[in-house]
Amino acid sequence: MLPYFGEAIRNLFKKPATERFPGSAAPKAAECYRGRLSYDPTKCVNCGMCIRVCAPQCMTRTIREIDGETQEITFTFDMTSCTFCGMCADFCSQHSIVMTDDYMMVSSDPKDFLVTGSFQKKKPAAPKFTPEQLAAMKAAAEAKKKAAAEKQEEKV
Amino acid sequence: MFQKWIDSSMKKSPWIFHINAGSCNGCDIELVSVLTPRYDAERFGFRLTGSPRQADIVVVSGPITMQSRERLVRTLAQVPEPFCVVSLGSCPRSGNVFKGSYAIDGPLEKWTHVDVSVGGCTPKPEAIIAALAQAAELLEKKRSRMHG
Amino acid sequence: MMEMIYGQIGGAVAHFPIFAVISLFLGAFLTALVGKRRALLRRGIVFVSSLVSLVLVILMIPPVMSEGWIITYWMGGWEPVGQWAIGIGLEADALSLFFALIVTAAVFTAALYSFPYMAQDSQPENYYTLYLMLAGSLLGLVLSGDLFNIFVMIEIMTMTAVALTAFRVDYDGALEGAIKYMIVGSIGSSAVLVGIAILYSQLHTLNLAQLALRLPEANSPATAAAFAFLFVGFGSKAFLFPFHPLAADAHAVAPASISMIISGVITKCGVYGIIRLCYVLWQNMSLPAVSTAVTLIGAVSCFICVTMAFNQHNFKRLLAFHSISQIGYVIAAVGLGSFFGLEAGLFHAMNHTIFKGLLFLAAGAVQHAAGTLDLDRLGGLARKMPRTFLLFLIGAAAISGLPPFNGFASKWMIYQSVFEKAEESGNPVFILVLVLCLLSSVLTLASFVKVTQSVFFGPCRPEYAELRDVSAAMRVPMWILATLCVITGLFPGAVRNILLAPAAAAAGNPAAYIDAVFGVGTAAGAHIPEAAKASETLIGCWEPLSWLWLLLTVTCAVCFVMVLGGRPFGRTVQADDAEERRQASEKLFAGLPDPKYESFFSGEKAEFSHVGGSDLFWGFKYSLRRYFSYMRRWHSGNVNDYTRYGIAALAFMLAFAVLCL
Amino acid sequence: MDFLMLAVQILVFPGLLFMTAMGVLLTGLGGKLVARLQNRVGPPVLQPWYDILKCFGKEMIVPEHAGRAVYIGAPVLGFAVLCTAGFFIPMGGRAVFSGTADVIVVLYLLTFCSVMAMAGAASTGSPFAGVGVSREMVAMISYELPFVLILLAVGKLAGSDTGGVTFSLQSIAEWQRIHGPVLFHWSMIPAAIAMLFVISCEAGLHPFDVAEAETEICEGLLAEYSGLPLAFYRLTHCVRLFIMTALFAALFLGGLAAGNDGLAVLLLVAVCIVLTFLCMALPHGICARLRVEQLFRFYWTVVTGLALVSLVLVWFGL
Repeated sequence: MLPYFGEAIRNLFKKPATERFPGSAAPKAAECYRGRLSYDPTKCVNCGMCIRVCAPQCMTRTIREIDGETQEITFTFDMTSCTFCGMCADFCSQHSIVMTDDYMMVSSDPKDFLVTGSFQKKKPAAPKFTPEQLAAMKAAAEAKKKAAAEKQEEKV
Repeated sequence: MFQKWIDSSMKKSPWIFHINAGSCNGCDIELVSVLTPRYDAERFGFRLTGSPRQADIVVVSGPITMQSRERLVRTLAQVPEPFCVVSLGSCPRSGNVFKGSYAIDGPLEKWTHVDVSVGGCTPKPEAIIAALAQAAELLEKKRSRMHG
Repeated sequence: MMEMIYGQIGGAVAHFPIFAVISLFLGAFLTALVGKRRALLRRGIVFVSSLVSLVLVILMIPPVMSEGWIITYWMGGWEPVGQWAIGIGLEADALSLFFALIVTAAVFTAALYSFPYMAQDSQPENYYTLYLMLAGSLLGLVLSGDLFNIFVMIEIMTMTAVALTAFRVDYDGALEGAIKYMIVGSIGSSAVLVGIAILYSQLHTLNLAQLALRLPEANSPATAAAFAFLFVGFGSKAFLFPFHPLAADAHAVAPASISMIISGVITKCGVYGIIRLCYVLWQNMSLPAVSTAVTLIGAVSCFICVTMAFNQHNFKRLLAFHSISQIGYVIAAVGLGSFFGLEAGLFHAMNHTIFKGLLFLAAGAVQHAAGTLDLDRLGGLARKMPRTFLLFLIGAAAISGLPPFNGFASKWMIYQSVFEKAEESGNPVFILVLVLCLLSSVLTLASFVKVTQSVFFGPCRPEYAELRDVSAAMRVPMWILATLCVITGLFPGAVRNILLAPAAAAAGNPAAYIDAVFGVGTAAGAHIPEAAKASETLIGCWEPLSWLWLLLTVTCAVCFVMVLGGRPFGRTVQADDAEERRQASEKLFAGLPDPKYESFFSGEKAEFSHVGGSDLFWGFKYSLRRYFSYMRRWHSGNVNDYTRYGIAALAFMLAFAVLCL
Repeated sequence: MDFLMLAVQILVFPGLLFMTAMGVLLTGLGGKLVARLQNRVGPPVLQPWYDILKCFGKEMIVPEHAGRAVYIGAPVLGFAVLCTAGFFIPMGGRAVFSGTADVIVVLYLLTFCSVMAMAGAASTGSPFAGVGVSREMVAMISYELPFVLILLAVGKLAGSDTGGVTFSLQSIAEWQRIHGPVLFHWSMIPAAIAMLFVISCEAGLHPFDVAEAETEICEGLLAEYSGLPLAFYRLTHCVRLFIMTALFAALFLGGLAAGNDGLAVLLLVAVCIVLTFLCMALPHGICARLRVEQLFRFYWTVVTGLALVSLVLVWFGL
């Protein structure tokens, strides 16, 4: 008879299929849902791969010299600029960036959307040889290899 | 006393007007899905209206493209006081992947004071409902501030 | 039911009918004589003559209407001898006095309007001479008691109306409209003439009272043919069903005051003729055949004209079609044959003259100010001409039958009388008539919503930016008509007792009409049926008390809003973040006005876009597109078709009369 | 003394207070039922009251093209005229006013109320409102024809023993007190069904509210309204639903609780709730909004046919 008439009447007596969200707790997201980032500064090695692959450039890195050879590196991820594509999490070799399943990113002031983390990292040891020495060593190795090659040809 | 009634009724029947400032329609579909039986925003009195004159909460989605900038500002000017602005998803706040492009003109913050913003590139309907509820609360405070 | 007093009324009142008619014709003669010199002299003559005729008619109301006198006046003192009326007599009974009141009131108001309206026209003295001739012929037609005298007045009326229609020759279509009116009008007049000739050959008299006395027993096919000719003649004067396309061409081009007279008064003389014909001379309106035919003609012309008016582009053509559909209402009510139906018909005839006159004068004011009458090119005049807009609203509300105005009272009486007739006679044609009437009342409302929306509401067109309202002198007659609209609307009971009941009683009582001429008792000899019983249906319109409460609720609601003054209930300070938004929009719309008060164009800059004229009511027009295309073909606009329809109607009526009567 | 009684009747019982409260309740209940039909929780029953109260609190922006007097006056006058129409309908026993032809008076007052809505919309000068006015008028033309036929049929049936036709709701009520409700006469069943459709179009309920279509023409008639006048329009919308359902009850289910008035009022409320479900909730839950000419064709063929059937049946005395 009328479209949906039977279904509508049946709905009348069923319990409505509405999630009573604000009343009850927010339902969990799907199981590998890409929600808000979580950044574990201890694992991060400041390789910069995440900055390279992030399309909307939502992370900013600031490096602060503390005393000569240690630096304090802070990463801030701006969630309002992120597209939640998960590239940074995939490319992070140290798995310090993980996409959690927290989707409830609602707030009035923008600071709630920033995920920050900072760690301190020793400066890498100074190189033993200066660049000139390195060049000279390389030239010597080259000459030696050439000589060996000529000897090889005389034998043949 | 009657003022208090009106303030509380502000919270109970906030009408939504949606402005699409160049969005990819991901957020628009999510916003409309909020009114479906599963999430049913209407139980809090939310109703999608067709004209800015009857809007209480203006939901803006999309990076403010050059084309839509003038229309956005004109429509916002036509909404009667008091009303809240909700930015939906990442685009209005930062321009998302389109950041720095010649075709968009700055975050929404540049054109109006954003009351509540929802993160997520297409935020989930529950997040949108939470944001709208928060905006409704703000409406009541704004209204009570307005009449002193 | 007051009884009729017979015998000659004494004193000066006996001479009032002839004085009223003569004052108008004398005015015409004087204007032609001295009118050329100064405008003030011309206007004075016109004002005085129309005022004198109005006052005389009003003075006749107490004796004729309340006391029941019938004033007869014999030209040249030629009293009737025995049962033969030799001379030409004027006979003012309640029915003709009712129509005389309509004529003189409309003539006086239109005269007042035409002073400022025709100020810039050339040769105004010609206009006023023709105008007073037209007025005199109308009054003469209504008051005369002699059939040939009625024909003479019809001739004068038609010719002066044709000349006045074409008065503004430079107006495109004026000449063409006038010629069409002359040709079809002369067909009507010649039909009346042939009818008179046949009657004279049969009964050797032309006095109405004597005809009424002799006709019932002289019932032959010839008199039936005479009835058909006369009926079609008067029907063409009232622009009834086959003659209605002519009305639109004639009214649309005439000056506003003249189209008010044509649609308001000339059509009423047609109706008066038909009432005299069917109720007094032949007394055959109570025959089922005649009453069904007349009611059907009324209903059909009512429905067709309203649908034709629906998609007109010209303001005055729309009004012209509406006046014919209202005449259809009147004829439908008159055709019922019942006393209550006649009362309803007369009441609607009076109301129609009032609100139709108001609408035509408003249309004239719009044309005077804006220069055009094309609904598609007008727009947004409400803010430029607020007073004319208010007057137009009163007229539009009255014609579409909205409660506090007179249209509602008379239309409701018509519905009740039609349904009672349907109930009593049991034939379902009257249900069809009632449905047609109710449907056309909704369509009337629809077309006036269309006119209001396309002419007055909406954004103002740039070219009418500096338009000003018409002068106060033009608005005075409109205010007179508007107050009449409201008064007759609020107190229909009073109007019924003073004017309608005596008029309907006089129409239903030919015996008194005859006795007034030939002395008491003559009618009793010839078996003239006693007056139709005045039906006792209590017309109790809805009591004034409910009006009180409607007005009370309206006033307290309006002052509730005024107290608030539109402030949203105590808002004192601007919202805090509004400042930020204002700067942002300031930055973007530096030069432009604040977009807050522009209408919402989904974000675009609000340019001029007006929904009006022919792009309204798409749903209705699309669904009935076949009906409308057929109608457009039928109303071709060339005069040969109109004459063809006229002759066909005449032939049909002849066949009907000869067969059925 | 009776003036005071009349004042109480006007302002309290069958008057403004009762009508507004019932209107708001019915619309709220309708909204809830529509939600339940669509398997969702739905707004609280007092939602229309919150909407109206909120509109009181909002700022009123009068657009520059609008005629200010008509802009503010039209909704208020529309509401006042609607309440006057309500005074003529016998709610639970007797009406506040009753003349000999108050069916026609109610018909024309409802028309006047729609005209006021259109006048208000037209005064704003916005093109959306212009289209809204045109659609509202076509809707009026479409439902006025069957509405008139239904009134004639009921008038004819109710007037059968007094030999005439009654256009007065009072005598229709008395007739029903003797012969039982009009609905129980099988010849009037088609008219009742037609009346259900007329109610939903006249009160502007979902599938037939072409004039205030928020999706197609941005709230049509109310495109430019905000603040106080909008509150009056929402109030008129609610009260109109109650008046039409009360009219149906008066026309078709008159004489049930002949005795005391208390039972009659309760019965009226129950009937109105059932009618709200039938006219507002069910169609809204099931079908989408019609186009203008579909609406017109539907009303002038199906609904008018139903009304004509019962008129013809009653005409031949069945």
